[in-house]
Amino acid sequence: MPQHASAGRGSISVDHLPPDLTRELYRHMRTARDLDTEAIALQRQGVFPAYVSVRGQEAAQVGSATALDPDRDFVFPTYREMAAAQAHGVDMVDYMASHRALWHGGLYDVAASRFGAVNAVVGGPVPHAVGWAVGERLRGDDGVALAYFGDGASSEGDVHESMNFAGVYGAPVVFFCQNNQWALSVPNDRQVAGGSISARAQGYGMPGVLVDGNDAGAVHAATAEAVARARRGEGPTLIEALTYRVEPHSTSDDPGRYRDGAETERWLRRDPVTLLREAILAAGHADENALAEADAAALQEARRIRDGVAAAPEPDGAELFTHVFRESTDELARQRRTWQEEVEL
Amino acid sequence: MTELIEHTTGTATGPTVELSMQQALNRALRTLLAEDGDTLVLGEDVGALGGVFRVTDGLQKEFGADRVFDTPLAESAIMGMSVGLAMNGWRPVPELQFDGFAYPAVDQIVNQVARMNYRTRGAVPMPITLRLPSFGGIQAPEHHGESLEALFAHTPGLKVAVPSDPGEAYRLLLQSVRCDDPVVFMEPKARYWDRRPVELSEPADPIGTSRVVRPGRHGTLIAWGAMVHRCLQVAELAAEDGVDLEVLDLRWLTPLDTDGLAASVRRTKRAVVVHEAPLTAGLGAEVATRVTDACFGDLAAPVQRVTGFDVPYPAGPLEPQYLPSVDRVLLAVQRTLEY
Amino acid sequence: MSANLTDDVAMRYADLRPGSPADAVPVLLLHGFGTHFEMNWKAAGWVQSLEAEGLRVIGPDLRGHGGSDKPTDDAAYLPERFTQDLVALLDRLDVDRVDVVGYSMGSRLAWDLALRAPGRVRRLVLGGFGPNDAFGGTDLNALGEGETPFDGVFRTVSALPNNDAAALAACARGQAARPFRSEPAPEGIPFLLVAGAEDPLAAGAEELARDRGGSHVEIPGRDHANAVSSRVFRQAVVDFLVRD
Amino acid sequence: MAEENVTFHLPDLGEGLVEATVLDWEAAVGDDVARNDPLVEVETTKSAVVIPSPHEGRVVELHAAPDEVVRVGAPLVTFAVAAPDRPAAGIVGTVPEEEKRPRRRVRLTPPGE
Repeated sequence: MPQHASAGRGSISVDHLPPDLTRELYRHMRTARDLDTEAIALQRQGVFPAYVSVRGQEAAQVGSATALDPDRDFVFPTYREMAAAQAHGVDMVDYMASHRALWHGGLYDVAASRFGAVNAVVGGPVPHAVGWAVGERLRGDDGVALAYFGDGASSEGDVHESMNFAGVYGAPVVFFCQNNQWALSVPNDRQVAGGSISARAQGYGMPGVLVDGNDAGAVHAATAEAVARARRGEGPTLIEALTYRVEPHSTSDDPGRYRDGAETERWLRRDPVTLLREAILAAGHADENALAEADAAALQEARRIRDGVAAAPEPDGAELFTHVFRESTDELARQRRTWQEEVEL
Repeated sequence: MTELIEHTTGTATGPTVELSMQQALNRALRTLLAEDGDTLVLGEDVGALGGVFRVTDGLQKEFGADRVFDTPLAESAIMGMSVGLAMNGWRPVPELQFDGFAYPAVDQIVNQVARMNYRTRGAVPMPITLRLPSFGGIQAPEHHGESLEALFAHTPGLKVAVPSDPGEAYRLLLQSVRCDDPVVFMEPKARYWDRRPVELSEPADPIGTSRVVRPGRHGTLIAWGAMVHRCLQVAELAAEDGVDLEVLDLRWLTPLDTDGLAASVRRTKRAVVVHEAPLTAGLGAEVATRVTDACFGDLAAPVQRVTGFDVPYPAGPLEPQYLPSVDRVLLAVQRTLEY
Repeated sequence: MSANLTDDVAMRYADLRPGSPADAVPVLLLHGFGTHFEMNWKAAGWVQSLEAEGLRVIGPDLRGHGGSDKPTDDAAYLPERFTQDLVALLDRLDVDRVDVVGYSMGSRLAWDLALRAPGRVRRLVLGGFGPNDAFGGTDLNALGEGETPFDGVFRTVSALPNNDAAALAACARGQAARPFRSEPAPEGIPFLLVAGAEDPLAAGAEELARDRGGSHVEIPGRDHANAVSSRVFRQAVVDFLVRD
Repeated sequence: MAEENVTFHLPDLGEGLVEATVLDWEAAVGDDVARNDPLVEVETTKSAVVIPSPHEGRVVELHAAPDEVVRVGAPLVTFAVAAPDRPAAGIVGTVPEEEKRPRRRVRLTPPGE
């Protein structure tokens, strides 16, 4: 059973998984890790006003996202799901646009990507997943909704209400909690009563699964099982992936004020990318050369995305007035003229 | 550029020290926690972290984790718990971390906090001050730059205060927390780092009074929060054209200082209301109506409003084109001069 | 500030007076080919170093460069056109004498200024410069396509923002039309040659200094691109200018 | 006045440049430098520049040796500076710049009276 404190369990195994799956997991996780590093640098250089790192949570995100069918299922992310977006096939230049503050939700096509807009309201999108899933059932389709949220969000009313609704309706939802143990400056023991989020599942009439969030294979397997259950019409599942937020909450946070570095150091040694790399070698799914090639490809992809988002044009002032309504109003047109005369000047 | 004239009508003189607004608020909370053992400070990250804007920095260390404590991340429960604490004799000062995150707590604020005294015929007062970092101007992510004053000012049973500089922040927060009615205390986060000499004096004006920040003859700019500074800039530029504008800081959005507004506009004959929130049903409409009712005969032109547009609050790069600019306010003033 | 001086070419220049006494001899800084005052001198720490000595700095963007007009006919870039600009600028600022510090092409123009208007130049510093033909073997009608040192310089500078490749090409041809000759040399004007040890474009600088009675300083480990910002270069020039 | 360490990262040198080579340090560990004193000479593919000191304080550590290539955004030098309560931005957003004199384009004509 995974422990809050890093048990120092230095290795994982992927012997039981197909080689092309583990290689795909590694490719996405490696790309997300490099893109995360580039993004922090972009913030340092003033290209991003701020950035929220996913470092350390790549296995929880890629492991779960790859268990979905991108053509039938739908993901409801928060604002810290870059690695999941990468694995789900979202256009990453348009995804990172939200971190460059070009458009709040990002510039990717949410409907076509089947990946919700970047959402900064904690717990906000979770009830959306329940609605979408009930909508699938009403139409007789078999898509599954996966809602990401964190240990902090697990305290929000929206999340409790959603899990109860999903239990009542037997909706095909996977509630995926990335418990990275820190909600900004508040640790689990001051956030999560009872010490476990997955244990609450029984109260909402669904199975609860606690999984080692840094073991990409284990996360994938647990999510695949939950998705299959939902697709068979057997209702929702709550998965708690125990991992750790190694970077500060955001690039302008100062963790020195609220947590000790030793804990972070221990979790840095359980790096999910390293764990998977070693497991792939051990299982013979790939050799050093193949992984070196994967590393090079990932770095190149991360840099392509970095340069794409850094060079993307800033929004034009006229876009203030686009998409407010689908059927616009005279009043908005009048205000757009005021903007043109008085602001564009 | 001439020095901006700041009139503080406080009489009691306290020590003068240079502080930023965040520090002035921190000082006020220290004063309040020290003078009344029933006062509590609670919210997300207000303890060890000292608040995301450091307004509660050092309070937990000085007054202990029983009186200054973090809550789990749930806005509705924070306000609901504050109702219960108040019902049990405490004086809670909850913080909701950002304006845009207050919505889940609006049910508790409107249906419980604002009406409890009324529902219980005075038996159960709600001496709660909700501190809410508000408004835009720091190119923050979505939901971190909203202006909710019209919603709270429209709620019977609530008082709404908005400081525009460190001295005001110190006095208004003292006044709000000591008041036995619930106050929504909206802090203009764009001004958190504005440093200037602060007279740590006791509040002298009753709740609901505005203040003239810059006297003038040709028109009155009416604003609150960060827009007071913007209007001082406008007045500075107008002076170069020989136009002498008065700047009036409302301070209280409810109760509104109708007499103060009328006294100013009767003299200057023209009025422009400036706020960050969108135009339609913004608080500017209420202020304009009050001025028109009180000064119809004296007005040389209809009251103008310069506000955000009726669009969702934009991402950082577009913020300067959304917020009232110096030129847009000058154009409104010119409309009143040419009318 | 900019001024229409000669044949209506507007020239932008900086005039930085850190409260230096009115009669102090200002320093005229002449930048190299394809660059401008801001990049060649200000970003390389020169304004800081000269102002620290209380010296007034006059820094023009030479025609064809930076914020100045950029005609595209070769004749506009003959050396005498530049020196007319500089004399007109000194007249406009009613400065009668300057110490001139040039770099690369700026040094050649500083030399010409000293020759054409000896009364207006007190001391002369030629940086990154030597008597040999800087264009040696370059095809002036296919600039940047060959492999000569100057082709390399042309490729780098024409890629810089707000540079005009056509104007720079015309400038190169205008300069090449008057190959540098070390005879005659400016009379009675002390001068200093300074160059990076690995700067091919400054080959022969030491001999030129010796033959013409000037002094020479070599900057170890530096080439044509990174000699101008070196502390050794700046210190050598300050010492040369402030010694009475 | 308390002291605090501030690390200065290689700033964005414009034109999409991503790295630079350190040519020469113009300040050594232990030196007290004033703001804008010449600090370090670096060379990019475009030109060589001298980066002025962004802070007044004592040089505590140099993070790159001459001839070393440094990426933009990487640490360059750490200063010990007097610790005024510098406004640290909050968790999000940026501390707004105090524009001395806001740009204006609109002129007013005073009323006739």
